[in-house]
Amino acid sequence: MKLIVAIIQPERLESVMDALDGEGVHLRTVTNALGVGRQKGHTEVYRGVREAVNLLKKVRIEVAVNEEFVDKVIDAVVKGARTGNIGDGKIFVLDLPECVRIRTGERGVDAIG
Amino acid sequence: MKLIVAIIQPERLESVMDALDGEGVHLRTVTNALGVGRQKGHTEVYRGVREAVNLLKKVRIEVAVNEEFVDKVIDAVVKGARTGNIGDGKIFVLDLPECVRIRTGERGVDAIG
Amino acid sequence: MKLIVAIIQPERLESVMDALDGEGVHLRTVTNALGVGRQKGHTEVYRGVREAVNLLKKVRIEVAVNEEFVDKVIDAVVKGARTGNIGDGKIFVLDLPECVRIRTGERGVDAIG
Amino acid sequence: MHKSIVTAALLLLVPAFAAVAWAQDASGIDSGDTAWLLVSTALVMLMTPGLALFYGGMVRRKNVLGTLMQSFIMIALIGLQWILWGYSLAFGPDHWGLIGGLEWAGLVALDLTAASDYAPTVPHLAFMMFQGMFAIITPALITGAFAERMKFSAFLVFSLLWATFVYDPLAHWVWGGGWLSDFGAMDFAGGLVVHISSGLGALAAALVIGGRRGRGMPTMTPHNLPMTILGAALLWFGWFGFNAGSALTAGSLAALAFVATNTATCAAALTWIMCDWLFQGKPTVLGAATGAIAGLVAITPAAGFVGPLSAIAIGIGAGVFCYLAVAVIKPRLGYDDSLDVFGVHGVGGIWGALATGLFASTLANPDGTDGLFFGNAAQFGTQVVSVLVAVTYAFVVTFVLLKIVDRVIGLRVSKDEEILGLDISQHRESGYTILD
Amino acid sequence: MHKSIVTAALLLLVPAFAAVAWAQDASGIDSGDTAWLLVSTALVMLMTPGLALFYGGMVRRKNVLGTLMQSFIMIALIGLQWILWGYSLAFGPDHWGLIGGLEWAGLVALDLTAASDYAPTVPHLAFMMFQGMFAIITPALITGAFAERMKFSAFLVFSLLWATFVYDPLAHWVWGGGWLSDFGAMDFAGGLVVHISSGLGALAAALVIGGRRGRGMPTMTPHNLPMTILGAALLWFGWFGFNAGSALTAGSLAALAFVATNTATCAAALTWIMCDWLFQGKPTVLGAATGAIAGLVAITPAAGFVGPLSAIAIGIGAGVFCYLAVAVIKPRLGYDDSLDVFGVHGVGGIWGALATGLFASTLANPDGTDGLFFGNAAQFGTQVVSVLVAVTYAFVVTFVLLKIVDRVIGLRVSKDEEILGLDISQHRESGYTILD
Amino acid sequence: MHKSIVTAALLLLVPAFAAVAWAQDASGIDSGDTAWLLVSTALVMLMTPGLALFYGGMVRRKNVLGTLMQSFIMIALIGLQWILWGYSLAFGPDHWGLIGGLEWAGLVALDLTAASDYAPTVPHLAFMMFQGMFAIITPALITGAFAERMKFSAFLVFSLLWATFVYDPLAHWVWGGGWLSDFGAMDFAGGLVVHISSGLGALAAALVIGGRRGRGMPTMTPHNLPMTILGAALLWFGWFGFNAGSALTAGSLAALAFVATNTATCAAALTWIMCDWLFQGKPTVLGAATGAIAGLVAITPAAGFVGPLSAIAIGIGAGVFCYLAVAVIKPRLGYDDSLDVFGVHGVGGIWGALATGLFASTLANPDGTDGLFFGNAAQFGTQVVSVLVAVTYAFVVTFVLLKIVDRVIGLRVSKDEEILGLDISQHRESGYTILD
Ligand SMILES: Nc1ncnc2c1ncn2[C@@H]1O[C@H](COP(=O)(O)OP(=O)(O)O)[C@@H](O)[C@H]1O
Ligand SMILES: Nc1ncnc2c1ncn2[C@@H]1O[C@H](COP(=O)(O)OP(=O)(O)O)[C@@H](O)[C@H]1O
Ligand SMILES: Nc1ncnc2c1ncn2[C@@H]1O[C@H](COP(=O)(O)OP(=O)(O)O)[C@@H](O)[C@H]1O
Repeated sequence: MKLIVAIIQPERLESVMDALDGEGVHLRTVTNALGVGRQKGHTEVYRGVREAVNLLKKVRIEVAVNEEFVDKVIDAVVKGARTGNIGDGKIFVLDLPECVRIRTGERGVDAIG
Repeated sequence: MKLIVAIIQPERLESVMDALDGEGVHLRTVTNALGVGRQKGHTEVYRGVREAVNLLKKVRIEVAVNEEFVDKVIDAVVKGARTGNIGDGKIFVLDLPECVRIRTGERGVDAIG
Repeated sequence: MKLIVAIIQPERLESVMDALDGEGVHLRTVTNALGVGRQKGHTEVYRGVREAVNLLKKVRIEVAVNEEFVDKVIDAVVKGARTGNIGDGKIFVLDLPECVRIRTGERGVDAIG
Repeated sequence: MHKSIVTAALLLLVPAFAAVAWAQDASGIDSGDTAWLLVSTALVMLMTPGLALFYGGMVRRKNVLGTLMQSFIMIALIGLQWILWGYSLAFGPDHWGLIGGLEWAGLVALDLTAASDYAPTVPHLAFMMFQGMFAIITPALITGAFAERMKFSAFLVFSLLWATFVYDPLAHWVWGGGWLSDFGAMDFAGGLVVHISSGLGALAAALVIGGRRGRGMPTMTPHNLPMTILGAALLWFGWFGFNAGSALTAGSLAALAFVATNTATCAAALTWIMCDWLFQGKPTVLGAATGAIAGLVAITPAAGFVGPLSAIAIGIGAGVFCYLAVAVIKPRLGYDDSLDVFGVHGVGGIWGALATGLFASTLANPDGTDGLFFGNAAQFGTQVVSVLVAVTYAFVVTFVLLKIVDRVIGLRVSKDEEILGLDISQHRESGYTILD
Repeated sequence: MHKSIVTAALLLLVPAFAAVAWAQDASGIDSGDTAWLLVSTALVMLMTPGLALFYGGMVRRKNVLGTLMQSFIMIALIGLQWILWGYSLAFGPDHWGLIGGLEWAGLVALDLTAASDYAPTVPHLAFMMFQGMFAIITPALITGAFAERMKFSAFLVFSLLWATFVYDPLAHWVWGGGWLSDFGAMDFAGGLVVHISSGLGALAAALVIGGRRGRGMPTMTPHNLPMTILGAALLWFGWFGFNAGSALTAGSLAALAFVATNTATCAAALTWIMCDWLFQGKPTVLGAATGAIAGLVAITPAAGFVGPLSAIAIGIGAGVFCYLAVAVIKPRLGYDDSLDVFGVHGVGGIWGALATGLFASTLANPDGTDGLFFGNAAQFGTQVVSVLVAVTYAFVVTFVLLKIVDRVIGLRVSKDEEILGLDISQHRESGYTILD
Repeated sequence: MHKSIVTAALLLLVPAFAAVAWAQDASGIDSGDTAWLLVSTALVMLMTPGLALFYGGMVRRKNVLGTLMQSFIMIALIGLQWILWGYSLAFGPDHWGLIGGLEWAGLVALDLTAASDYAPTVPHLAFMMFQGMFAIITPALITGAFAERMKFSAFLVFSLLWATFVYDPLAHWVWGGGWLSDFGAMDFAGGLVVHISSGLGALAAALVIGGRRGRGMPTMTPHNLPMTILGAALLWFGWFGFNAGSALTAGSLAALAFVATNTATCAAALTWIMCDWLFQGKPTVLGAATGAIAGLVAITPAAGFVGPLSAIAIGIGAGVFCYLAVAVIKPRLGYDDSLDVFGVHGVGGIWGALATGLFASTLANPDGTDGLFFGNAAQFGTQVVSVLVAVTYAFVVTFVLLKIVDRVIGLRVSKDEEILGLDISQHRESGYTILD
């Protein structure tokens, strides 16, 4: 099993979710995040004091899946999130040795879906 | 060492924290999250426009522990979070090769607790 | 590749970011978090009812890097975040088998930087 | 529209207009008094949204809209009830000292060419509307008792019944020429009518509906105290209209009530944070706001009858008594009057009504009466009796009304709805977005 | 400062002061009426920030400041425009029934020693300022139509032009002695001048500027509904000044307008949530607030001409018609009038102006006129024509102005700026911090 | 209560009531003027919570309650101080032109049967309360200078001392019959008394207490600018009471002051965003709000003495001078006047007081005086001297008071408390919950 973590642009969340659903991957967890990357930030001004803001708003998606879904998820995220502009984001794939469904106590492959 | 990530219902946080304390696991990190799962969402209405809301409020708990605590943590989370209803959540267990306590610079097993 | 997750005090974020930049590590993702650790919490009072608050505000930083940067990142985070007081935080290092840059579709070592 | 409907509507409307007609040169109407009463009416209207925010900030995020709504919609609901029958019940022609008749229902038969007997220097409509705003905020006050768990439909029905069967009669007894005013009860701006009635109604409500799930957990922390402070500020601001507007004229009496109001409020806010400091080690901001409201409540019945130093005494009393009720007694008794309506409005209203019987002075207001401290023990007795009457009436009738509504509709949302929150379960909306 | 500049400034200022001089004992100025008009002016001023919050809560987080700003800055921009030339165009000496002359530009030539003909019992300056607040809020209302996507520079230019070429002439026609008032159009406080003009302007704007990117996505959810409720409450509060202040005196007419205003608003808010309940299964809080605004809009032209029961009828109509426009018709037609300015102010204003021709009664206001239901069908005809004139004029001129501004400056922010949000792209600020 | 306490209290209260007694038919009291002054008092009261929000939005999340509290609690603290001794010191019987005596302490010896000499057409109590609201907001203004780092206990003590030793004497000199009024200083609504005193006090405070930790970091970004905009709007709204209320009558003078106030504010807000645009590339929303406050400050001393076009000039000056002070000079000098009290109120107040000596005209207000531009250079000289006096007195006495309080109690929270934030460290509360 893998835990796939994707950092994407907030306004792409919809299309990434749709793309995941399209691949039959319906479960995920989403959090707000701030990212520093190659994308340059912007300057804010408060009463004449300039402030460089590098931490840009991002959305972080976690999807735990069985191995056979890994590429589907990666492709779906790329499809949904890519605009071709800097800042599109990253996908990180982690090994997931164990998974538990709290409701039933199921473990592993049975629990993930 | 393992890093255990649990996604639970927000109103179960208290009892999960109590259950963890009961197992002698006192350290953890908590974040707000939104989850899409088997639990069906709800519809919101703004000036007559319906909106299906699938992203439901969840809480995400991270606990890093030594191997011997892994099952205790899983059991505690399950005990604290289970209501038997869909939406109770998931536990993900990740391998944790290294851990550092910033204050002391300790590493590994010494650092985790 | 490794995914390094650091939990630090919010007011140390600036100096950690500076320290990372100093090591040539410019990419990262930041989220708000709440931590329970050895640091004792505080009591809040609402209309005479006391409430023990153990969940303290923390900031969570994720940095994905190639192996050769792991120690640099750990050192930079320690340098930037350490005050010597309880509550300084933890660093968790996870294996990262795969990484994808959404914009280009690059994978692995090429994608991470 | 169908013609028949139009005709029917027309027939309905005609008498209203006949009644509303006036002479522009209506002798006796004073532009300064009218300006003051209209402004005061607007100020009192603003108190209800102020209350919405005061309460809304104290609940959990998932109930913020439901809580705001319970106050906001009262303006609409009781605003109509007042026009249609409430004003008539409260201020219409007296029947046996107990209730106003329905003669003025819909304002149809009102003689509005000039002022009313209630306020001879302002248009009758202005007096009617001013009183209407009092009728609106009183049931809204109660909502703090059953915050975060009441079914919206049941709430609407209950509020309509409560306004009709608790507020309107009490207002009639005290202000509409009913038996309590004959009896000599003093209530300048609503200690009995507004605060005791809502405070005791709230106690009944807290007992009938029962506590919130998971009470005592950290997540019961106020989700947005700046919102509560803003609400308290709007309440304080609007209360000048409430109390000083109750002079019904723009002169020295209004000025006296204004000063007494502000002064008691200041004293109560300071007293509360001193209690906080003493008992909890730190002065709290919520305490300052709560103390201010307690002071405003307590001075309400007395505002036009007492001088500034008495106002300080009343404010200190409000701070101490309400603090004890909220922070010491309630946690021991364990009922869940969620936002302390009884502790603040009930206790503060009782203290204020009694204090009026202590501190009232004809030196302050020659048209008033002296209280106990100024040699007239009888007035204190009158106040004690009036308080007992209001306490009993409000508690008992509210209790009965709630039991009836519970039978017929059910007062409380389901367990799942309570966990989900009122915003989504009752209104299908969220107060705030989470993702940016 | 250089001496020459000072001298120049001096020369400029002298005539203004000559004009401003008055006799303190100016006969005819009534302190009560003046108090009421000054308060009303302050109340109407507060409506614009109220509107800012009402709108600001409904947009996405990244556009909150940009949206607040579009209302807030109108106070400054049109506040000056009004002094410099707007008041003169609207209320200055009439030319051919079409427009006021520039004779009163900068208020330089105003005879301020006493009151004006418009309001003989209050200082001319007070009347001028009261009207100024109307001129300010009207273009601010339009901003809801192009929320979240308009370039700030273009917005400023457009608003200045709109105030000058749409608002000022319309105000002149209806209130400044122009042809529509001769024609007999009744508009107590701004159905034609304020709501139809802004509502139709908004429709034109929504059509010209086009829809927001990604409309229909969950992220279009209002980011902070408590802010919207607060805004609605401030609007309601301020509207008492808007409508009852339009009596220009503190007497029975003001009281009538006050009562009509509140009553219609209550009825409309309740009607809206009943529609919600019927069509969507739950009464929404945003619906209650929106309904209230719809009621306030619809009663505006009628407030001083109708009695309380007619006000209820007008309020119910406002609830139904605006609900249909916003929740049923708009989604079908598909234009992006983002915050429903046309649906609420356009439709509500049209209904109100027509309803004035139905429900107006000399029984309610002997100085007014009867409407259709009181035997005077002609007045309804007059209202229909007036509505058609205002609708056409506002729509066409707004359309043309927008096309011009689009050519010259460009109305819309770039795609990247829209994604980034107005706060950062137009103002280099963020509404809220994210990290604590 | 013990009988002895009651008796003691009674004895204390009697004289107060004797004093408060009045004749209801008090000749000379005008209902319109009274209505206006009472409303103005309420409006000025609302300014302090407005200020709380204005400041509260600009600080970091962890200090929001502490910041709101510093304004909110001033209403309570100075509200009592004013009744007990402040009003007497400021407006009581003059002693040597320097201070009012304690003869009116507790309002005990006040002859309230009628109006005061200060305002012969309104109840004395109304005048007292109106002035009280000025006394309340002035020390609240200072709190912006030491935001996010002052110990609450020290803050309370300092504010009480400051009100007594800085505000009350200055108010006496300028308005209470003291030497500055004899000298001819013109200050319509508080340029010297309110803004210079608080602005210079703020400068002293910023210097004495020192800068915040970690200043300049992104986390110093305003945490909630919509809150700040709301605060600015309430300040603007309330300021109509502040300035136009200072006419003390509801007539042409109030109207003039109202118009001047609004007009200068509009001009200053626009000027500020133009400076923003010029220097930073974008007009900011915080800039519009700040500019508006600067304009309100600057017009305050002049409001009743100048015409609309002069008000525009004063507003433009306020925009430019305050912008330079805040955005250009402060960053270079490097002191941490956190929320720019000196830059806005100090600089704006100085400019306004001087501008009064430039633009005042008997053509605008025949009871006023001419300024330099109207041929009376002497008045400008008088203003310069008055400004110097107020600047020096406020700065020096504030400095000394702070040094004393620092010795005795300590002004500043500890480093850990500052990191933790005022909300938790000073009040044991959090402004917002984080988990839903
Ligand atoms: N090595 C990394 N570690 C952690 N987060 C990263 C890393 N690289 C990218 N990110 C996240 O992805 C976001 C987008 O990256 P960025 O470099 O701006 O765009 P792109 O990937 O298109 O070059 C960043 O803002 C950050 O949140
Ligand atoms: N495969 C997964 N990947 C990421 N998050 C998941 C996954 N499965 C479940 N979750 C998280 O757990 C929550 C609960 O899951 P859900 O399917 O609703 O309930 P249950 O596990 O009881 O069937 C989801 O809302 C989501 O946040
Ligand atoms: N084992 C752990 N699992 C998850 N989070 C942890 C763990 N240990 C520490 N943390 C995070 O690090 C923060 C700091 O830890 P704490 O014990 O307070 O300080 P220190 O590491 O200096 O002893 C905690 O608040 C928590 O967020």
